[in-house]
Amino acid sequence: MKLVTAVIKPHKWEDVREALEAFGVTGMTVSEVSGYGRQKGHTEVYRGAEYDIALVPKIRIEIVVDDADTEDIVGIITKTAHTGRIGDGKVWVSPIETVIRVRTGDKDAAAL
Amino acid sequence: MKLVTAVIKPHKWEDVREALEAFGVTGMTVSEVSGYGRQKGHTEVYRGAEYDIALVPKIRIEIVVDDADTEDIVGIITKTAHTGRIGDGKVWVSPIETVIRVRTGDKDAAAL
Amino acid sequence: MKLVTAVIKPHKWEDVREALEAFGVTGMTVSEVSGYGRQKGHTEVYRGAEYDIALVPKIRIEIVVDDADTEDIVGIITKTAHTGRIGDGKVWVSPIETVIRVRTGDKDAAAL
Amino acid sequence: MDGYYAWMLVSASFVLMMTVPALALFYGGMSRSKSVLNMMMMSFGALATVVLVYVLWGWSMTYSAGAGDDVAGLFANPFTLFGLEGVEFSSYVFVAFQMTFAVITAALISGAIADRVKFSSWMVFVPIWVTLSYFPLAHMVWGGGFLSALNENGLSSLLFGWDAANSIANVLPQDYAGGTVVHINAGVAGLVLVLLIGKRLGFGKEPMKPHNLTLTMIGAGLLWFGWFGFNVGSIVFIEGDGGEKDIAQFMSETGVTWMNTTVATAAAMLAWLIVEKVRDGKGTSLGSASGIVAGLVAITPACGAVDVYGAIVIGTAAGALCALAVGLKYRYGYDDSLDVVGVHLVGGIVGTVMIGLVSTASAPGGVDGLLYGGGLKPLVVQVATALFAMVWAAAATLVVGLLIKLTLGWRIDEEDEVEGIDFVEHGESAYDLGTSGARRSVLGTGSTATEVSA
Amino acid sequence: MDGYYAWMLVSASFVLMMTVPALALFYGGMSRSKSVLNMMMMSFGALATVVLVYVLWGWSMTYSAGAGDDVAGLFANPFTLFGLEGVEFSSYVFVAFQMTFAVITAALISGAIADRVKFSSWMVFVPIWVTLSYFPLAHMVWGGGFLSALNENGLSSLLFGWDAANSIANVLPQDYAGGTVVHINAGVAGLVLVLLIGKRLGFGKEPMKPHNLTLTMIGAGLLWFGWFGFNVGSIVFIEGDGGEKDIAQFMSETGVTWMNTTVATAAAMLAWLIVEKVRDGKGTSLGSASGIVAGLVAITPACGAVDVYGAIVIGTAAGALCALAVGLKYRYGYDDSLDVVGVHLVGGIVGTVMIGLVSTASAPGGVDGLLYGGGLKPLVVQVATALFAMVWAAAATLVVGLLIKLTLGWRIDEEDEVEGIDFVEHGESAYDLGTSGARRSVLGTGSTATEVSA
Amino acid sequence: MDGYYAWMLVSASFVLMMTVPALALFYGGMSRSKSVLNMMMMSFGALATVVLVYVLWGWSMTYSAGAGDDVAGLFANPFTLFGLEGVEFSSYVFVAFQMTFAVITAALISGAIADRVKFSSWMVFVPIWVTLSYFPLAHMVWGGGFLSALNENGLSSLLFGWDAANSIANVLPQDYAGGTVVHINAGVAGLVLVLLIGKRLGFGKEPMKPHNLTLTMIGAGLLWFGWFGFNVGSIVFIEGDGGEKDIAQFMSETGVTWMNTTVATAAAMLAWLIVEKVRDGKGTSLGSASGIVAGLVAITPACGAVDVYGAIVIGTAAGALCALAVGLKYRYGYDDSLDVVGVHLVGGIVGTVMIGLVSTASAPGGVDGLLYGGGLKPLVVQVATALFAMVWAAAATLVVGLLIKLTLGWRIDEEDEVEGIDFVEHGESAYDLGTSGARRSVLGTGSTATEVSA
Ligand SMILES: Nc1ncnc2c1ncn2[C@@H]1O[C@H](COP(=O)(O)OP(=O)(O)O)[C@@H](O)[C@H]1O
Ligand SMILES: Nc1ncnc2c1ncn2[C@@H]1O[C@H](COP(=O)(O)OP(=O)(O)O)[C@@H](O)[C@H]1O
Ligand SMILES: Nc1ncnc2c1ncn2[C@@H]1O[C@H](COP(=O)(O)OP(=O)(O)O)[C@@H](O)[C@H]1O
Repeated sequence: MKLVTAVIKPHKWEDVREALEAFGVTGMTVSEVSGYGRQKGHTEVYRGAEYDIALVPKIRIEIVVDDADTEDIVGIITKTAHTGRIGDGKVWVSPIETVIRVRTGDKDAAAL
Repeated sequence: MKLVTAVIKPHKWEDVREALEAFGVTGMTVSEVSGYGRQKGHTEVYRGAEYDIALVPKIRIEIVVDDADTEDIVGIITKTAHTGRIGDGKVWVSPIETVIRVRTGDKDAAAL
Repeated sequence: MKLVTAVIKPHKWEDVREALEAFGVTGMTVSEVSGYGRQKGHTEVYRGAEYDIALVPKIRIEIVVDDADTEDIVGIITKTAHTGRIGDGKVWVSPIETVIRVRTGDKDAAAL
Repeated sequence: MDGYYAWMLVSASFVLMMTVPALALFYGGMSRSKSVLNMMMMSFGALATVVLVYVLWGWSMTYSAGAGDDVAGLFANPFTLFGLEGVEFSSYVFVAFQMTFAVITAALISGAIADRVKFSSWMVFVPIWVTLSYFPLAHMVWGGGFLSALNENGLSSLLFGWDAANSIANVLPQDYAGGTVVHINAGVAGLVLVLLIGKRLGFGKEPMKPHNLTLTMIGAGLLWFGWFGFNVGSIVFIEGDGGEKDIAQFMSETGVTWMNTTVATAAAMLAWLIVEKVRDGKGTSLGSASGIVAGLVAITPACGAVDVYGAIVIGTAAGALCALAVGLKYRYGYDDSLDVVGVHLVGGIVGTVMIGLVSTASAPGGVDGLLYGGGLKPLVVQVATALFAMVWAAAATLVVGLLIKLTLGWRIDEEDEVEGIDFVEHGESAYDLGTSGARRSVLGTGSTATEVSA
Repeated sequence: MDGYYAWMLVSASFVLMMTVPALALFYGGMSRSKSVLNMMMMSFGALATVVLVYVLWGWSMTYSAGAGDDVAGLFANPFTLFGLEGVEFSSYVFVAFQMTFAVITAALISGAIADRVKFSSWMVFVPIWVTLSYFPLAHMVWGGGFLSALNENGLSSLLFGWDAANSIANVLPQDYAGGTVVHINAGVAGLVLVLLIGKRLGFGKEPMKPHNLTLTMIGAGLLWFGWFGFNVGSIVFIEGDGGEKDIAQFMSETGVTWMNTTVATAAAMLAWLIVEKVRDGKGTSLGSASGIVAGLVAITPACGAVDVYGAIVIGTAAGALCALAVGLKYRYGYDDSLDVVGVHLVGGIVGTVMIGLVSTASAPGGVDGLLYGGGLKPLVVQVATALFAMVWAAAATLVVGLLIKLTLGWRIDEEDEVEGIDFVEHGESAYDLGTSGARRSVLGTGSTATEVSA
Repeated sequence: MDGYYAWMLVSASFVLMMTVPALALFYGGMSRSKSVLNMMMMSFGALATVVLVYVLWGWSMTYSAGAGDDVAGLFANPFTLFGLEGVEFSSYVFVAFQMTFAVITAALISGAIADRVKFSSWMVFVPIWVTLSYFPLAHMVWGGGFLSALNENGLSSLLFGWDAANSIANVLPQDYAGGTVVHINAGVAGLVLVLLIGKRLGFGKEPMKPHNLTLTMIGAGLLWFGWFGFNVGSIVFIEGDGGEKDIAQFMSETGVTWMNTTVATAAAMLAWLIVEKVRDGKGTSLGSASGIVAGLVAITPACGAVDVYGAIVIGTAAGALCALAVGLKYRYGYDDSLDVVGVHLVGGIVGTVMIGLVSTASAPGGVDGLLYGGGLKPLVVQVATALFAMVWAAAATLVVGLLIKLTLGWRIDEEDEVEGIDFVEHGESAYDLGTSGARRSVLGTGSTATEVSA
């Protein structure tokens, strides 16, 4: 089992979700995060003071996947979240030893 | 060392926390996330338009644990977060190479 | 490749970011989380009822790093986030198999 | 008297504003984020239904006290002035003003039963409840009915006899702006409903703390503001012919009621904060908002009957007693969710009863109370009035509450309650603060604030 | 009449408050969290610019109807009373009152074009638009111009001839407080601009739901409150000499307009909720807020012309029809973002036209409509007035809108629109709820609520 | 004059509303989410304490100017009318109105020392400060004391001699509604306290941006609304017998003050936005809210003394100068957290001094200023008055501020300040937006918005 973690631009989330759904991914866990990188944030101005906002809002997606599907899924995300502009984000893959479905107690492949 | 990550229903958080505390877990990190899976969200209605909310609020718990405790802790979470209804969530285990307590610099088991 | 995850006190975030920037880290992903540990939360009072807030706000930083830099980066975080008081947080390191930059498709070291 | 009339236009508008948005905000902020919209909707819904019911039969049931219209001093004929038929245009402003009182009384109840009640049941409850509980009590207290009648059949004359020579009761019951009709009435209704409907899931176990105290504080502020209409607009003229004497009365009595309203409320806020400081070590913002409402409630019946010192005493008592009373629900286990009982019932009783103590003949609308040498009778009349109102309200609410329990049912499903009533009953969620700047800057910004070069 | 005068001071203040903060909140809550500030700023900006323009030439263009000042009944000379030169101090309160109407009409338009318009273009649009569309229509309807003139050149006389003997039109067009000038005008302007400017990116695909309904509900409540100034302050005296008759008229007509305003609005709220309940299974809080505004809009022209039953009928019709109308933008694909067309244009037409049906001579300012035996003529006059107003507003808006499209341009960049207009146009973000308690307690608290030991 | 009286009831209510909730919102929105409740509580607390102090000795110290009661023209005897003893009921409305001015002046100060002050110290500071700084200045300016006395001992006569024949000063100092007493006073007090108390931890390094600008915008809107009571209610009658002349004065002067208030504020908002646009490239919503307050502040002393053009000039100057002034704290390193100095002190000085330039005898309460041919004297009197007020306020504040510094202490612990004052001082957190819909829909919803089939 692998854990695929993707950090993408928020407005790409819908596209990524649809593409993964089409591929057959039935579950994932998403959260709102802030990204720090080459893409810079904005400057806000309040009563004579400027604030540089270093962080940019991003969406993080975590998907536990079967070893066999890993490459495909990474490929789908990489393709769908792509805009070609700075800040498109990263995808990384890490090993998982086991995964359990709380409702049934199913393990690993059966738990997805 | 292992990292146990659990995605559970929000109203089970208190029960899980208590059960883990009883077992002797002294620390964890939790966050609010959104889940996408078999359990579907709601439909909201605003002035003649319907919105399907695909995501369901979940709580993610991350606990760094000693190898020896891993199975017990996974078991406790799986049991306590269980309601038997769709959307109870997942628990997964991944390897950790080292963990450090910032306050003291203690490493691994001593850092928990 | 490694994934360094750090859970620190919110008011240390700026210092950590600056120290990492100085070292040459160009990207990271941060999120707001709640910590449960030795450091206890507050008691809030509302109209004759007390509420114990078990959780304390923390910042989680995730950085994908080259194997070679891992120790340095962990060291920098541990040093900069240190206050010596309970609740300074944890840093843990886990293995990563691959990382991809969405914009370019670059892999691993090139993707950072 | 067009100046007085202009003030009544203002007052009616102020009191309508007290329900929507002020009370809706006060309650909405105290509820959980998954039920704030439902909470606010209960005020909005009460406004819509009571307005319609009031012009149809509410005014008639309260004030059509013509010959033979009055049923045992308890209520007037709903059909005499049905649809305001026969009411002079020049009286419409008074209909309007009284209408807004009925609205807010009904809306007040909703705080006791937050987060768990079918919206449709609430919408059916409200018009029946005002018909059985509010209109009769308003008639009894303000419409010349049983509780205020100065003839031989009034409560006072039953207790202390009657001055036949002057055709007037010996002792005058006092309720300037609605301690009984509004606050005791709503407070008792809240308590009865809570007992009928039961606790929220998790009451006493889960935290159910306010989700947005800024809303509650806006609400408290606007309630205070609107309350000037409520209290000061409640003046009744001695002559009533719009002549010099009425004008003089207007230009002095209203100043006193305005001032008493403010002074008592200030004292109540401080008293509540002091109770908290002593007991918990800190005064809270919810405490200051609650103290405001407690003070306003208690001075409502008394604002024309006391001087500034009396107002300070009543306010202080109300602030302190309500601060203690709101904790009782945990001890006795009734889930009066937003403290309608603790604030409105207790505050209403404090105000109504203390008139018997600190009322003074030197105030424009007062007689001497116990502490001013007026003896025990004023106190007894006030207590008797409060008790009668409590019994009436309890009985009426029980009837309507049971009716709905046995037909439509009150509670939403347990799962829906956990899920959140806003979604379930209204298909909405209050906030969608999104991926916008809301959170972008949360973690702090890159760097320092620098002055923009001018 | 200093009482009436005091009421006008209040009314002018109320109507100013309707734009800022009430309308700003109503609209702001409905927009997305990345554009709430810009939405609110459109109201704030309209207020600032229209105030200045109004004292300079707005009042003059509307009311300086001296000899030779009136241009074909369409507008008056902007320079006659420029800068209020020559206006009596004792008329300033009326200037103030009328000024606030111009302000809110301009601000209303902004809801149609939310999230996508350069702030600078809006700030240029507003003063030109009020000059070309609002001041002329206000002159035509209230300043003795074409639509209201009772002489032989007025619209009514053109349609139905003229009673030369009494020098008066046979049929009286009615618009008490601005169904045409304010609501139809703003609604049409909104529609024309939407068509000129185009849809938001993602309209009909992405969800664009309200980001903070509590703001919208505060806004709706404050709008209702302020609307008492709007409608009730719009009384015009028959005698006008401040004598007994005027006072009597003041003390009866205002009661009726207050009451009709409230009754119609209550009915509209219920009607909207019932449409939703029947169609979607649940009534929403946005529906109740919207129903309030729909009812207020529709009763605006009619509040002096109908009795309480007429008000209920108009309110019900407006609530139901607007509830249905707001869905049309999805069918026809025009992005009237916050439903200015669906609520103000539709509600304005409903109110203006239904006067022809349910107006009654028994109301203080009414003549008998069709259903009260007044025949078809009142209806025809109302329809004709509405149509004329729509054509004028459309033409004027088209001119100004195109002018700006061809010069400054209307839209912000596509990327900026995705990013959020608050950052891009104002350099700000509305919320920074931060790492404070906001989120700490989100996950629940450790343990149970316990009563503090007293 | 019951119409005027009704207006005073309204005005007093409006001004009370300016502090709670309006100012509390304006300031609360600008503070950080961890200190919004404390910020709001400072207004609530000021309201409660000043109300009580005012009825006890405040009114007496200001207005009991009977024989021998006046202490060197600086303040009146606190005991003469203690507890409103001996004050006519018909004067209560004026006590009420003046009371609300004292309340808001104290509350204004709190913005300068946000996020870092013990609530208990604030609650002790307020009643002493109003006693030493506010009541004396109010007496001097409005109670016939040193700054306004037209006899030989007044400031004006000291400067320019005295017209013994007519027993009147040659030059009239002007402050219609409180430029000196309220704004300069609060602004100076803010500055002195900031210097005494010190900066917030992280000032100039950490971002401390507004946490909820929608609150600030509601606050600004409600302040404008309430300010009509503040300025327009401040009319003083020439005759004062309630006769025809008074009525005529009421019905013209109030129109002028209403209009000037609005026009100046609109101009100030635009001026602030233009400064930002030119300097930073974009106008902000905080700028528009701030411009509103700057305009209101500056027109406060001047609203009866200028015509509409004068009002525009004063508003524009105030908007532009305050927009520049708020940046100074970064240059000079004093942490005037929410810009009390930059807006109230600067705006108050602008308004007070510019009266000497643009005041005109054609305005109801004005004399000709420098630009209207009135020479330098009016300007000199205004400047002298402003300076005297600044010195008095500085001295008084220093005394009280030091007293508290040496006894209770001002600051909360450093750690507590980082943690957040809401928790530490009040045991609460403002928001708990929770796991409700708040965040569920954040990430977008599954699919498109579809019209509900009708
Ligand atoms: N080393 C890293 N570890 C974790 N997350 C990273 C890392 N580098 C970048 N990111 C995430 O990826 C996002 C995009 O990175 P950025 O450098 O802005 O652009 P790009 O990926 O196009 O080069 C960042 O906002 C951050 O969330
Ligand atoms: N493959 C996955 N990877 C990561 N998280 C998942 C995955 N599948 C499900 N989840 C998480 O588990 C939650 C519950 O899954 P769901 O399919 O709704 O029900 P169940 O686990 O009972 O089958 C989801 O809301 C999501 O947060
Ligand atoms: N076993 C754990 N797994 C994951 N996170 C932990 C664990 N223990 C502690 N943490 C995180 O570290 C934070 C600090 O821990 P705490 O016990 O309060 O203090 P300290 O690290 O100084 O001993 C906690 O708030 C929590 O977020």
